[in-house]
Amino acid sequence: MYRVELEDFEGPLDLLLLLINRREVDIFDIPIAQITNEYLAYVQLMDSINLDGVADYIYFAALLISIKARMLLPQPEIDTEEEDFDPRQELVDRLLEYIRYKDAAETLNQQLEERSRLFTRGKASTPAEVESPEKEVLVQTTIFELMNALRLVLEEAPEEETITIESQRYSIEDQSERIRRILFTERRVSFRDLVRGQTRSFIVVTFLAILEMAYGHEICILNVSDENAFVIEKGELENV
Amino acid sequence: MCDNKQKASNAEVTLGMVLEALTFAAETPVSVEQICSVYAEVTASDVLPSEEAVEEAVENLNASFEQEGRALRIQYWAGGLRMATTATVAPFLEAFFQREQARRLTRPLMETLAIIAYKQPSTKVEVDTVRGVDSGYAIRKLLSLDLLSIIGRADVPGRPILYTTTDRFLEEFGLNDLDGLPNLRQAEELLGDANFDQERLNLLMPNGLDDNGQSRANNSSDDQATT
Amino acid sequence: MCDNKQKASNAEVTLGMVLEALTFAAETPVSVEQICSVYAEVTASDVLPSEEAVEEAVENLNASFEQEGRALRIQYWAGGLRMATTATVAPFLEAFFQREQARRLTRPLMETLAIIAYKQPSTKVEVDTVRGVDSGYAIRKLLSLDLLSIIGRADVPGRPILYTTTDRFLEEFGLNDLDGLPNLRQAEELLGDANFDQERLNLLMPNGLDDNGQSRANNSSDDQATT
Repeated sequence: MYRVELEDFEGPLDLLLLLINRREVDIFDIPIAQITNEYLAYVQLMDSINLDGVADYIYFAALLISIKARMLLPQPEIDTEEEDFDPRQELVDRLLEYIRYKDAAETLNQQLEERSRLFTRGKASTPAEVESPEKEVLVQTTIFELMNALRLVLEEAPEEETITIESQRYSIEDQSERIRRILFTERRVSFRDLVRGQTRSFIVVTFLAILEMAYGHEICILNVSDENAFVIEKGELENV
Repeated sequence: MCDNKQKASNAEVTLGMVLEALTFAAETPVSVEQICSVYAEVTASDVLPSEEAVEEAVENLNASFEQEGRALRIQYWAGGLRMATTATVAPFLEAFFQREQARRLTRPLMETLAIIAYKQPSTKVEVDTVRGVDSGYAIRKLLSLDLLSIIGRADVPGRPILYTTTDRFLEEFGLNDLDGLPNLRQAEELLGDANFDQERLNLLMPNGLDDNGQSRANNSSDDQATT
Repeated sequence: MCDNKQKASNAEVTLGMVLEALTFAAETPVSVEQICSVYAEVTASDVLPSEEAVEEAVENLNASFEQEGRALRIQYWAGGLRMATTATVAPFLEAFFQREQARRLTRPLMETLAIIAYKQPSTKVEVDTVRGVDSGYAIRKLLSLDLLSIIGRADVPGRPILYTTTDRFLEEFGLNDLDGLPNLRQAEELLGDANFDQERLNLLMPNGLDDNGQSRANNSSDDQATT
C-alpha cells in the first residue's frame, strides 16, 4: 500500500476553482453541467488509481450531481421567489468562503517569509522544525496537472487487462528504485519517457511512485507544460 | 563623575540599557512588565517604571539604532519585546547560516493555520468544512510545530477539541497580538480587486490554471508591460 | 524588480552592519575570515575585506556603542568575535535569569575545571591528587558540558587519558586564550571564596577587556576605593 495522500496536494475546492477559472466563467453563474462532467473525469481517474483521500472529492462529486439534478427539475410555480432559490448557492458560498481563507493564508505566508528574514539571537534564530515542512518547492505544479499528464499518457498506452489485477505485478518500491537508478545518471527525466511503451498498470504505479518520492522530498516535480507532461529531477535531500 | 557612589554601577544603568540587554539575552520575547520589575528589583527602587517609560525607551533605542546605522531593532512580538536584525542584512545572515530561502509553510498547513487563526477557538470540523478536505494531518503537524495548541473541548455534542494559535505563532509571524492579524477580506472584495487577476489568482486558484503554460506566459508579458 | 531592490539594499549594508548582525545572531564566536567571506560573497565583490578592516569595524562599533550608552559590546572570544552585554547590566540579567542560576557550576565541578585549566593537559590522577577526592563524576560532567575535552593519552605507564579545556570554556569564561587566565594565586583565592560562582565573571576577566568597558563595574569600585 502506498502512502500518497491527496490532502498534501490540492483539494476538491481547488479543482472546482481551477475548472471555473479555466473556462473563464463567472463564479456566481457556474455552468454546472459542464463543470460537473469535467470534475467527474478527474475524480474517476483518481479513484481508478486508488489515491488516498479521494473520498473528499467524491463528496463534492455527489454535491455537483445533486445540484445538476435540481437545476433540471421544473421550477416551482412561485415566480416571486424564483430568483432567491438557486441550487448552486451552497456551493458558491463554500467556494467564496474558501477563497477568503486562501487569501488570508497567502497573506500570512508572506508575513512569515518577511519575519523569517529578521534574525534573533542564538538557537532561536533557526527553528529548524518550521523550515522542514517545505514541500511545495519540490512540486512546482498541481495534482490536477499531474492527473492530466497521466490521463494523456494512459490514453496512448496499449490496452491490457484490468488495472487492479495487473498492478499487483509492480510495486511502488520497485518503481521508486527504478526511478532512483535513472536519476543516478540522468539529471532529469520526463514522465512520458519514464513510461514510454509500458502497460497502463506500469504507468499508474510509476505515477504513484513519483508522487510518493516527491512527497518524501526525494525528487522534484517540474511542470513542462508544452509537452503536456511533467519532468522530475533529483530533490535536494542529502540523506537520500 | 558619578555623584551617587554607593550604587554607582547600577545607578549608571538606564532603563534603555536594561531593555537592550534583556531583549538581547532572552530566548523569547520579554514582556514590558518583566523589564519593569527587573529594573525596580535591581535598582532597589520602590517605584516600578511605567509601561510608557519602557515604550519610550524602545522608541529611543530604535531611533538611535537607525540614526547610527545599526543592524538591530527592538520588535513587539507575541506581546513582548525582542531584539532582531533588520531586513537589510538578511542576505548576509542567510549566506552565513546557509539558509537558501525565507521560510514558508506548505499550502495545506497554511490554510489550516489561517482558518484557526481567524476563527479561534475552532474545531477540526470547521477547518475541514472550509477546506473541503480532511485536515487531521495538518492540525497534528501544526500542533507539533507549536503553532497551534488545544485549549479544551467545545460544549456541543461530540465535545470536539478546540484549537487556538500559540505565542510561538505570533512570534514566527511577527505579530504582537491577534488584533494584528491582517483583515480577512470579503470574497467579493477579492474578486473585485483590480489586481486580483494578475497577482492573486495564481495564489488562490491552483497554479494548474496554466496547463498550457499560457497564463504563465501572459503574466510575464504583463509584467513587462507594466514595467 | 525584487532583485534590484535587494542589490540596492546590499550596497547600503556596511561591513560594520554585517559584523554586528553576525556576532548578534550566531551561536558561537564568528571568525574574522567568516565575516570577510560572507561580506564578499553577498556583495558579489572579488576583493575580500582585509582583517584590518574588520578589526577597525569592531573598534568603531564598540566606540559607537560606548558613545551611545549601549549595553552591548563586540568581544574577541575563543579566537572569534561575539556580541555580549556589558558587565554593568549583569545584575539585571542575573535577576532576570534567576531560575537558571541553579544551572551554575557546582563547587566540585569548578575545582576540577580550574585544576585542569592550569595544568593542562592533565589526567584524572592529577585532579584526584589535588582535590583529595575522586573526580570521575566531575570530569564526565564537564566533558558533557563541553568545557573539557580529551586530547589523547599520556606516554606513561597506564597511559592515562589527557584532558584539556575547550573553546567553549574560553567563551564561557570570557577569555580569548589560555594566557588570559588569572595567575594561580588569584585562582586559589577564588576557590576559597564562597561567592566564587557569582563573582567569577568579573574576577576572571583579563585586563585586556577593560578597554571595551566590560569590567566597568570593577573599575568603578576600584575608583571608590582610591578616592
